[in-house]
Amino acid sequence: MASHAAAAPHTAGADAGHDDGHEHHHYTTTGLDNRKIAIWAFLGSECMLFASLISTYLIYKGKSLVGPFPHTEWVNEAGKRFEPILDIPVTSASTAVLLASSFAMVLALQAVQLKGKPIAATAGWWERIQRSSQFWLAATAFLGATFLGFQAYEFTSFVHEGLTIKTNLFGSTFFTLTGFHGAHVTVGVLWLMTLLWIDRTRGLGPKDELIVDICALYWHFVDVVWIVIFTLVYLIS
Amino acid sequence: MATIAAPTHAGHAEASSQNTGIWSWIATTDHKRIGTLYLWTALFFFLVGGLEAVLIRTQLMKPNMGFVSAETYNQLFTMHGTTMVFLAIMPLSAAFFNFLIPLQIGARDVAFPRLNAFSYWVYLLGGIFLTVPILFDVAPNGGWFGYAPLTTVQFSPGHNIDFWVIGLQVLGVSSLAAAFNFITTIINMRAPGMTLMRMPMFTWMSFVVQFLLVLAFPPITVALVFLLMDRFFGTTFYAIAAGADPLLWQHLFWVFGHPEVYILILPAFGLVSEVLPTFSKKPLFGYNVMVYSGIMIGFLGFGVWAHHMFAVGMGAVADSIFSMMTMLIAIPTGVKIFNWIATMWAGEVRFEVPMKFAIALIGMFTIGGISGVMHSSPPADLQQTDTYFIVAHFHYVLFGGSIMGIFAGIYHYYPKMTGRFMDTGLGNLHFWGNLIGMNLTFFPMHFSGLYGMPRRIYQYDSGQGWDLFNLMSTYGTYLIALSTLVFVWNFVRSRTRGAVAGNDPWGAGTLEWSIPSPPPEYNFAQLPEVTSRYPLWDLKDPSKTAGIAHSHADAMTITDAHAVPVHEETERFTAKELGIPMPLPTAKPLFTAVGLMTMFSGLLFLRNDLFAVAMTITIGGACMFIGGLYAWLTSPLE
Amino acid sequence: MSHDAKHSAAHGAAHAHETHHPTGNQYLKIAIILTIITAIEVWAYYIPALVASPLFNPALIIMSALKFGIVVLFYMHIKFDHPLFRLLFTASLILALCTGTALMFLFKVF
Amino acid sequence: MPKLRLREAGPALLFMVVLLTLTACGDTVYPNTTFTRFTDLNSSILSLWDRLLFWGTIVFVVVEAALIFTIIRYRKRPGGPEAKQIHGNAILEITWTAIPAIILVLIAVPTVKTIFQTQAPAPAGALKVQVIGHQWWWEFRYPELGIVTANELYVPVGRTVSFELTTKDVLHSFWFPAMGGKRDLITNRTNYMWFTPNADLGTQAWNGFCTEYCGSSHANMRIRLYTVQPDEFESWAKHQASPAVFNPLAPAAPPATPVANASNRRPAVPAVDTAPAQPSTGYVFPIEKLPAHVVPQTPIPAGLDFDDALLAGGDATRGATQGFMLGGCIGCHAINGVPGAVSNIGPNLTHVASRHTIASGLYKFDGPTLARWIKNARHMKPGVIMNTIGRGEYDPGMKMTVTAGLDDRQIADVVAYLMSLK
Ligand code: HEA
Ligand code: HEA
Ligand code: HEC
Ligand code: CUA
Ligand SMILES: [Cu+2]
Repeated sequence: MASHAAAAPHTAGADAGHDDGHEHHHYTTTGLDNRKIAIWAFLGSECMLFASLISTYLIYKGKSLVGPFPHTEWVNEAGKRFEPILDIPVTSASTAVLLASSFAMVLALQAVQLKGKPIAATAGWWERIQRSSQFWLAATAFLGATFLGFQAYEFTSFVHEGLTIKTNLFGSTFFTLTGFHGAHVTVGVLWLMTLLWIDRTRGLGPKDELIVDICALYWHFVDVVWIVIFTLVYLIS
Repeated sequence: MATIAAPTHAGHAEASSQNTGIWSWIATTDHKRIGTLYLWTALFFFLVGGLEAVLIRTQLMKPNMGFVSAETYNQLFTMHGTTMVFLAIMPLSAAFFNFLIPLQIGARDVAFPRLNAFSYWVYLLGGIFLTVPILFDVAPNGGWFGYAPLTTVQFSPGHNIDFWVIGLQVLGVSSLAAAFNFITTIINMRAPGMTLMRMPMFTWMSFVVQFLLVLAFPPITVALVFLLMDRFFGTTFYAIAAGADPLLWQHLFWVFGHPEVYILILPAFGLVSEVLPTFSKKPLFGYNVMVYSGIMIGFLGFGVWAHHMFAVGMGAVADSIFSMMTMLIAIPTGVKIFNWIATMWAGEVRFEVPMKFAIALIGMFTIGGISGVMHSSPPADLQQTDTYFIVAHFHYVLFGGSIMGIFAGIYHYYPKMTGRFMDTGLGNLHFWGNLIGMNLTFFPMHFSGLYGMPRRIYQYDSGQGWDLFNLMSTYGTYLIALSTLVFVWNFVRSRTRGAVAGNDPWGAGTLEWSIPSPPPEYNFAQLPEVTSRYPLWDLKDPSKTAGIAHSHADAMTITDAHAVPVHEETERFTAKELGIPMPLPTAKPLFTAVGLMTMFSGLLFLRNDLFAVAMTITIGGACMFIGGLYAWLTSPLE
Repeated sequence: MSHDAKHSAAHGAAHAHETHHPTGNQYLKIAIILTIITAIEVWAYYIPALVASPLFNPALIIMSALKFGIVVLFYMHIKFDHPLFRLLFTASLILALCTGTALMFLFKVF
Repeated sequence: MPKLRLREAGPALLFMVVLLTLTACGDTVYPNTTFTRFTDLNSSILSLWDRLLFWGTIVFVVVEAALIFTIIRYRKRPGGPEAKQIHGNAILEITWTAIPAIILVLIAVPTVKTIFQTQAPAPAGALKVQVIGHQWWWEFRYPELGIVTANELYVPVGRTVSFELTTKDVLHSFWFPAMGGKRDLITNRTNYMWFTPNADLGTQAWNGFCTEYCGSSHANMRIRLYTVQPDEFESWAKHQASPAVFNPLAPAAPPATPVANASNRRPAVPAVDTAPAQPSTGYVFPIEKLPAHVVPQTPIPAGLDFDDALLAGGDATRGATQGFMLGGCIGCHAINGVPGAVSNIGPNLTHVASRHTIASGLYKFDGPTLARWIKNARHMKPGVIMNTIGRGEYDPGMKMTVTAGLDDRQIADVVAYLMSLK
């Protein structure tokens, strides 16, 4: 503590928090940034949110009175036949896209951290491109948007096949669960685009590590939720 | 708070323009002002909820009374429960979180001052949204836990439940935002030397509560989203024709609902843990165990929710497990009760008004706790559930616990908040009225319940054996109401007329008492360095704290006054004079909150087939919300 | 939260503990592993004999948990970051898992 | 400080009163008391309760006594001793962790035992009763006996009754305080509960309640239970299972259009059984034996006028052939033996006159009340589905005045008809 007292003498002002990208070095108890603690608490809370949503989906699974169903065929009174509605190949592709976006995201953060560090003259394209935060931010946002495109496609094709949010318990729980996830992805894409915009206007550097890191944590969390949804909703029947 | 500053602080006028006028309140980002706003708003809602209780009790005074209609009665008890829980006690606790936590841990403000303002405005708007409908007889009427399928459009076609589901959803946003804020504040904004095991007990209990909030609100958010989607977009989560299972709502609600009751009680426990040592002139007995038991209560609180559902037929195994988990909670709670008594043991117990309320909490909460344990035995609970015996239980813990604790806190911290004491005579009147009134009101309910009176009934026949108990309850309520009016008078009047209080009017030991009352906007002119759990006692009466750990070598020699790093601050300067950067005032959080509320209220029109109107309002609100958020995040804090 | 207490005493420079991040190539390897696991999952889904096996569901859940863990540990660098974050997240996650599992038991999902 | 003593003694005194009243347990003063041993179920519960009360009282007394003692003994006195700076005491703290834990074990063990005992499957040979909740009335079916009735339940003493609980709409809960714990009726689920009224219980009437909030008239969803002797039950059941016995009191009713067979799909006209009825109408709980607390006392709301003089002239046959049709009653109420009257939106009226209450125990069963009920049920019981039928009456549900319905004379006819459905 003595060292602290020397570093931050008993002056005022050193401990008000900040919820923006302001550049004071405020005293904090743990030496960590407030925003990073808050985002982790937030992600903890999100665990409960998605646990509730996913449990509901599983609880209602197989309880729908009428089809279409996720994994089994169904014939309605009019004799119309419905295939099992989940489209595994398409969703596998979108899952891969989202996983790839997480990869792009870590590289974006790395690029921001490394900005300004000298790079060896012998570095190949892979080393060089690793230094482009704009590229990776754009790639992440693009992959995220692609995932959303897949989801939009999936939703519309379900509606065409006769499954809406009102049709049965499966429809309600499925659309709400994946819709919630999709909404999270949408927020993430907007967030990434904002970062990209900042990067293009004033450039992101190591001092901005934190704001990119927070976005990255959120993004990976959204990815991780999808990993669970993909297995529990799509693959397990 | 300059308007109410006591004259002794005239030394340095707080001359900055932000300090007066309505705008200074609208744009405030100061945790103390936000705390004050919370306090006033929540007290107002407490009166509203109380008034609803008075009407309820008047209707139940006699058999087949006919004072209000069935429909009105159903709205009254729904709104009474909802108001008391979400608009009175939780925000009253939030008032203390806001006002006290930064002061107790030696911080300038909370971690995110503008988010804090946002939480308050969302709460205010949500509260108004939820309360106004009762003036038009369209208030929510599904009970405070709104069991499906009664709350679906099929059985509640009016707008009543719409207000409830939207209102609670919005209030949830407020609570969650505040909780992230306080978690961060407590972890990261503690003054040097304020280790976790030196935090004042109120801060500790609040810390636990923030985690309960963060983890318990998501399930109810999900449950409410389902209901909202059912009501506005025709999904089938609770639609009986689609084969929905009503227990889904019940489980999701109570996964939230039981931690919620500890959200309601732990801050009160924290407050009395500040009051009891102060007025016994002794440190809290068994501090560590008090911390652990608080954490334990919070933790166990997540594993007992289904004790509200013993009558739904979960099966013998589930009943047994939830029963035993519930009983376990009595152990850490009992530890608290006994440690409080031990805190007073061998002390010098001064019966100031806050102390009276704190002692009453111990006595009254225990009664509620014991009846709680009686419910925790499922076969016995089957005779109790949904009767007035339950109503007796939860009013003993809520009124005898939360409310008593909060009043202890209000009388205790009023001098810190305003610089003046509340009147003791009136305070005593309030106390005795409350104590006698609550026992007269709620004790007979044990009997009416066990003698067969169901809850939530707007009328009953005579000759059922309940008449006398109900009459007593009603008179008790009138007594509480009268004494509450005394409190209101005292509270309002003392702001300008109360006796002037100094920094440390009660001889307390924690940091908040080392600075002037009311505290200057920057709280601490110097960052305090904390040496023990009771830094101020270290300073003023080291013998009191000699027995507890002081981890600093240099502070071990407590008797050497120069080694004590906490300074009692007596003079007030402006932040500018001291060169302390303060968060700028801004109305952007308010603007953003209005956007959020508008966005949700647009939904109401969906059910009147006014699609275009609904979309306009919702999208307009969403734009306002996003725009406000954006403007807020891109403008500098200080 | 005891690390936290330790930390408050021991902290110095703010970001001292964020040193051993993986490099870009390591991230690439992680991405490949994740993709391979996903591929195995999908492949297994199309083999009726595997789907019929009682081990199918547990195996899928384990694989998905593995992916979950990898992303959280490395991409979210919880492995290298302040222990406080690990505590905040894992405690919530465990509670969420327990609650979800309990709910499913109560509704006889399994 | 005597004031303090008084403060803490108040609840303590009241608690003593609990104990006293519990042992005194007069069921005339507290007719709906839960402290009975009239069934096996409630005997188990009460034994558990006694234990809870015992330990609860001990904890209460210990805590409150310690509290009062402490604040009196250690109150600040001028010249009194200084506060002793005690920070904790591990042994004490372990003690007051351990003792409650032991008490809880003593509670938990019998609790779990009782849970398994009371939730076991009902013993073989139990009388099956299906309980179906409706907003806001109870439908009772005895599937083995072919009985459908409403709001008043007959069970023989000495035999286990096994309830199968379901609901048509929202949640309700089924409870007789004197018989034992309640069970919820849950949409899309079936619940079970059973108890055995003691064989020596005697022919008695009990109150029951809906205890899950179920909307506007939740308070008005009451139940009557009659525990009767086995032979009485037999007689009651036999009669209830028979179709409606319509025995017009007016001697010479014009013969109604003869109905050839029940499958006749013409607009339903009640089959008027003009043949001499069975001499006996079966056992009914004698009205004069009803204790006061079982007799509904709800006052009929003001503003609902009916000329009671008309009742004397009510013509049951006309009520059956005209009023019951015109009033639309047939759309909601079943009367066994009356073709077309098969709906169960409302209570089954086959033997409605054998009941002592209407509207789920809210009102007495008598002519004037029935007349007003038919005239404007929604005025008498908030929110009911049964619409307002009296011509010129304001229907609070539809928020409009009825123009088509029945006039008072027609209502009197219907009342006469219903009164004859013994
Ligand atoms: C502040 C709020 C609060 C608190 C703290 C509690 C605390 C407890 N509650 Fe309560 N409860 C409510 C608020 C609260 N409750 C509400 C609002 C409802 C009704 C909701 C509704 O239906 O509307 C409810 C309903 C409720 C039920 C459901 C009843 C039903 O509907 O059928 C149950 C069942 O187990 C229960 C149990 C308990 C228990 C065991 C505790 C324990 O935590 C109590 C522990 C404390 C003690 C036991 C006293 C001190 C201990 C000692 C002195 C040690 C020695 C003691 C023993 C060995 C017994 N409560
Ligand atoms: C948080 C806590 C809380 C508090 C403090 C109270 C306080 C009171 N409650 Fe509360 N109550 C609940 C929470 C609370 N209640 C809940 C959760 C329910 C369940 C709801 C449900 O079933 O859905 C309930 C249900 C409930 C019922 C059961 C209703 C029913 O089942 O039909 C009753 C009946 O007597 C009752 C009575 C009272 C009384 C008399 C008070 C008294 O303490 C109130 C004291 C009175 C005042 C404080 C008002 C004084 C002021 C004025 C009169 C002046 C007004 C002036 C202005 C506005 C300017 N409450
Ligand atoms: C729209 C449906 C509906 C119609 C039409 C209707 N009823 Fe009802 N009736 C009900 C319902 C529902 C109840 C139960 C109300 C309650 O107790 O909450 C009821 C209750 C009654 C009761 C009380 C039964 C009991 O045992 O409690 C009587 C008697 C009765 N109706 C007679 C009539 C007569 C006579 C008519 C026609 C003139 C009629 N009803 C038309 C639905 C209807
Ligand atoms: Cu049915 Cu309450
Ligand atoms: Cu609970």
